[in-house]
Amino acid sequence: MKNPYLPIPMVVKKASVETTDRMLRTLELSFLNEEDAKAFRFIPGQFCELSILGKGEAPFGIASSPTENGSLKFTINKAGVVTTALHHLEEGAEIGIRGPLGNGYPIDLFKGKNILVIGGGFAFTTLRSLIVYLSHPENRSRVKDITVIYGARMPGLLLYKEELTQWEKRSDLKLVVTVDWGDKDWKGKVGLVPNVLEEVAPSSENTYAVICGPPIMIKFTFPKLMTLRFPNERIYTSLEKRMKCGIGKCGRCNIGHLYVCKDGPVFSYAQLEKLPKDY
Amino acid sequence: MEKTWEPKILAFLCNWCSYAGADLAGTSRIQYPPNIRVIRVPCSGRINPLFILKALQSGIDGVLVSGCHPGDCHYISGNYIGRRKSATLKRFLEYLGIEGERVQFSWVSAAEGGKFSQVVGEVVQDIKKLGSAKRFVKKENSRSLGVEGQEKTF
Amino acid sequence: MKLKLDKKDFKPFLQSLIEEYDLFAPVQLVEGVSVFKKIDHPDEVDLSTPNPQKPAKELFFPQSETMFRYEKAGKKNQMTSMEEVKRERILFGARPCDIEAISMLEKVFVGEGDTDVYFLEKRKKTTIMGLGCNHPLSTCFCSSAGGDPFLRAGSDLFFVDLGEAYFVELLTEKGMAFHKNKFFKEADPKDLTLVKEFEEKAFEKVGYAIPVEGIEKRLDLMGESSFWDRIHEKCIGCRICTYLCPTCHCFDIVDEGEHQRGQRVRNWDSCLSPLYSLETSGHNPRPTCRERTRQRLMHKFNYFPKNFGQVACVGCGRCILYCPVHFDIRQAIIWTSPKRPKRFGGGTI
Amino acid sequence: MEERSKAIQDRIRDKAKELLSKKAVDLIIGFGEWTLPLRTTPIFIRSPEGVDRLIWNSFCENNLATYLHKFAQFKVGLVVKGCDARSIIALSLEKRFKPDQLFLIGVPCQRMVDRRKVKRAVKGEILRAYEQGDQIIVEGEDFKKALDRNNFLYPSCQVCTHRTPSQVNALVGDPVEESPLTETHPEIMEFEKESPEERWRFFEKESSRCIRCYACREVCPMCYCNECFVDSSNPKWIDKGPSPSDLEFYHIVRAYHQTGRCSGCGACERACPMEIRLTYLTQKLNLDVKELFDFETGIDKETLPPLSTYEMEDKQEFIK
Repeated sequence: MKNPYLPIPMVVKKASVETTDRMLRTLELSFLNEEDAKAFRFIPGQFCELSILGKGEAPFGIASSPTENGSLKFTINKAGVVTTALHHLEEGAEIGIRGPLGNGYPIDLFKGKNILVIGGGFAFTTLRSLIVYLSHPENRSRVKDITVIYGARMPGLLLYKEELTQWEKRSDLKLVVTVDWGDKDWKGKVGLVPNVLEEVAPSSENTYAVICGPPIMIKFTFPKLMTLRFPNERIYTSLEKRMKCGIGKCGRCNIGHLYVCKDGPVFSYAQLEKLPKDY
Repeated sequence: MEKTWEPKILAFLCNWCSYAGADLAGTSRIQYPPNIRVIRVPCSGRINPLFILKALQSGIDGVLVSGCHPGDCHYISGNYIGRRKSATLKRFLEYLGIEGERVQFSWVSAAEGGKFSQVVGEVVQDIKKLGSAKRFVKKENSRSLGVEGQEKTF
Repeated sequence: MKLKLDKKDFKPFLQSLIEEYDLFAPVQLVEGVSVFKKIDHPDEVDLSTPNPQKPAKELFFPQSETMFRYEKAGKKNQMTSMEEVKRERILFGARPCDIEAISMLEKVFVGEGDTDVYFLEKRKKTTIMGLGCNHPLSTCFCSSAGGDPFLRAGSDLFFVDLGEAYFVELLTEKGMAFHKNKFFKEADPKDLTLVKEFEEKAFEKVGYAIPVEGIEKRLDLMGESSFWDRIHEKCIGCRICTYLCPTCHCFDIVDEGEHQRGQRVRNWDSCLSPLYSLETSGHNPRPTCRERTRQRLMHKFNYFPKNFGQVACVGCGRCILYCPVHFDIRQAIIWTSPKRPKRFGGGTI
Repeated sequence: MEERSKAIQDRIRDKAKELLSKKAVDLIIGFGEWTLPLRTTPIFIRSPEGVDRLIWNSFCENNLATYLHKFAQFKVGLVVKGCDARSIIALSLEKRFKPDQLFLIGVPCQRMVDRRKVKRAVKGEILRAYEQGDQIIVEGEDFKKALDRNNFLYPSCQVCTHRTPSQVNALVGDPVEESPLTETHPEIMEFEKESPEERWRFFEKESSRCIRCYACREVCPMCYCNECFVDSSNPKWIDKGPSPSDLEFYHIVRAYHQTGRCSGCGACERACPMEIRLTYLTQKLNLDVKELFDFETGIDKETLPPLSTYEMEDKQEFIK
């Protein structure tokens, strides 16, 4: 019988610092065993438990898209014991991984719809997965317009800068990048995500909104989506809670009777409305 | 050839006096037993009893805390505060049944290379008399296996 | 199949079990404190006290258990899973409340989603010999919580203390394996009457006073009720009620040991601890005792029923007996109900 | 005894009523009757009408000072025994609250009855218990027994010499004679005479029962660290497995951290579901502090706790 607590081995293929404050680092991992690679099937929005033996485990959203074969990417914010250890990993180091866990974004519902992606700060990771997945030639025709609004506090704190430049050039994807405070080299938008959303004012018709960011951003963005007449059941978000097992056994990540690890982390606002505000 | 047991002793030395004293012992080529491992701390008052307990739990056979002589503390009163902590901790450990000699204290100034060597010698002798630490030491794999490889419950 | 075991044969019977199995039964550690422990000699077994402090869940979900050991050789990690139970085990002397709780844990660990191999392995390799509860305490309310002092469900064999002998019932396939046990004799009708008598007496004593029924629906409407503002006041946030609860099953996963070798273990955890839900960012979705107490009660009486169709409380009364500030879960249940029964219990002081 | 308790109870209620009526406090924390015999429970009264729920008897075993951390943002009226008042003085020395935030209703304590000892004295479950003179009457399904209360006191209460709370805002009841019932700490004296091996074995045996519920920590008014050393992940001081050494570590440090801060109320031991003898650790530390620094916790509002101060002349014969 498969032991769901036993990590499978992966290797750090590439490690790169994302932001100027050096607090965010992206690890690109590749599978050590062929069969693990084959068995690993996921959709954007799912997450994994990364484990460093001797330090522990922590959950991270998968930042790469299923269309990027052979490897997985995670962007990690240095905060506690495990994340610090992950920051110290060198290329070639072995790491344990459990997953994919959670439900992921409701890709099937997105068929034939416009997609509005709103991201803030380093919560952009699983949104990157979603954008890369949807804009992949194989999938692009499955959805209509894709609009991405992405904000960070400062230009230096934006994730995936190279990709952002590439996306900007694409005609089949509308990207609006904004920062709270620009610097002298910054030529893009300056402004908070909710205000930029108001400015861009995408139509809510036939559109799903996926929003992910710090609580304060969500708090102010959500009312704007309401004024844009997005119904609750078409707004999705990905929640974070302290997790351990990742499979709905250990108890701590529940919101009401649902577990963020097993029944989430992606929830619609229609769902969240019915649950206690325990997050 | 059978190796004789040598105690492992952890020494917390205050930066301003005892550490310099140990240094002096070294530069003056005064010999002292090689059983001690030194950790330099800013002041003997900095020693959190947790440090001592953690050392003992980790299998250290003895702990030496050494600071400036009364009145000489770089921070005026750190060693006085340390003295009270030492006195109570030592008594408490003895009361519990952990040999009091495993935790020792000394005043060694920066000029007392000779005294440092003598203190270390005495501590090593005391600990040798006691033998290796048994009580309170965490066994390497303390998740002891019960019958047939089954883990013992609490 | 209905059998009996004479008291004079009791110890030899236990001895015969010890020879073939790992036998776990209540053992007194000091006067008044007992736990389920592995037995080396029949004399250790102590059935004189009511439920041991720690419930029998410990056998299947230990307070601390190694999930796997790891060792690093160069860059490679070697991991060895530790779920295997080498010797068949017997749990003897657990009361129906503890046994019912084990079935609840089974729903969580095995029933849905991924299978918890550590729990399953222990469950599969354990034969449960339940013991009828002749003398429920005044704090017991198993009948109100959906069980009863003589509930057979979950037991493979069921024992009832008849004074001179134990009445023994073989209930499952695992239980039937004992039907040729040399210490068991055919039970006579007189014994059956006696069992009935004991049952009736116990049923009457436990009663149905606590309005557990319908609590899930009542709590649905109480998510933000002022009820929670007061009920937590005396709680000091220790973990006694959750650790001693036979149905509580939260755990924490941590690594022990060094870089080179060590083990990943899981330890019991408690929703009453602030650290339980504290996120690395410093945000705590359940920042005060109010939210944590609500989580404990809501999980038992609302969330768990939603997921598994029954309340996560078996009415064993441990949380009432051992709470240092005398929090009474029965009273909490009563307060949710509009039909408040008159005062219960003998607390005249 | 019960007449005395009754009189005290009335005065507690009167005082509480007065304080709540003139809104001098936001709430009164006292003892109330609850569901089990031989026990009381902490109650929180916010209106003058509720004061009749306040009671006083020989089972008011909790140290309510521990709630000051939880109710730090309120003006609290607190019912305290001698030991509880000492905890409060110790806490005020550590500047845990503003002096005007508290109103202490002090009760000269009659020494509390050990419910576990009482339970052990009878066979069968006690369903009803009450006091009658110097006796505790316990009743079960088929028994009724009178017990001499003085034989059933908590060990920490037997040796108590500060039963009358000092420096309280109101004393309800006449001061009591301050002499210990038994020779000072007979158990500890006895224990000290044993060999180190015996002492260690006893400590090992006691701490091995620990289930890490941390009730001893949570009930203690002096245990209020934002992050307890056991919960710290960096540095990680101890593992939370069943290693005996880790359990011993916890109990050594928990007790030692009380050096010069423990009022000897015994709440830790009363809270322990596994009945670990915890006061034999803290009481020893209290004796040591008395002997070495002539200090008793919570007697004097001015004297700093011994480990945060020093004397030039402190003993140092143990230092090389």
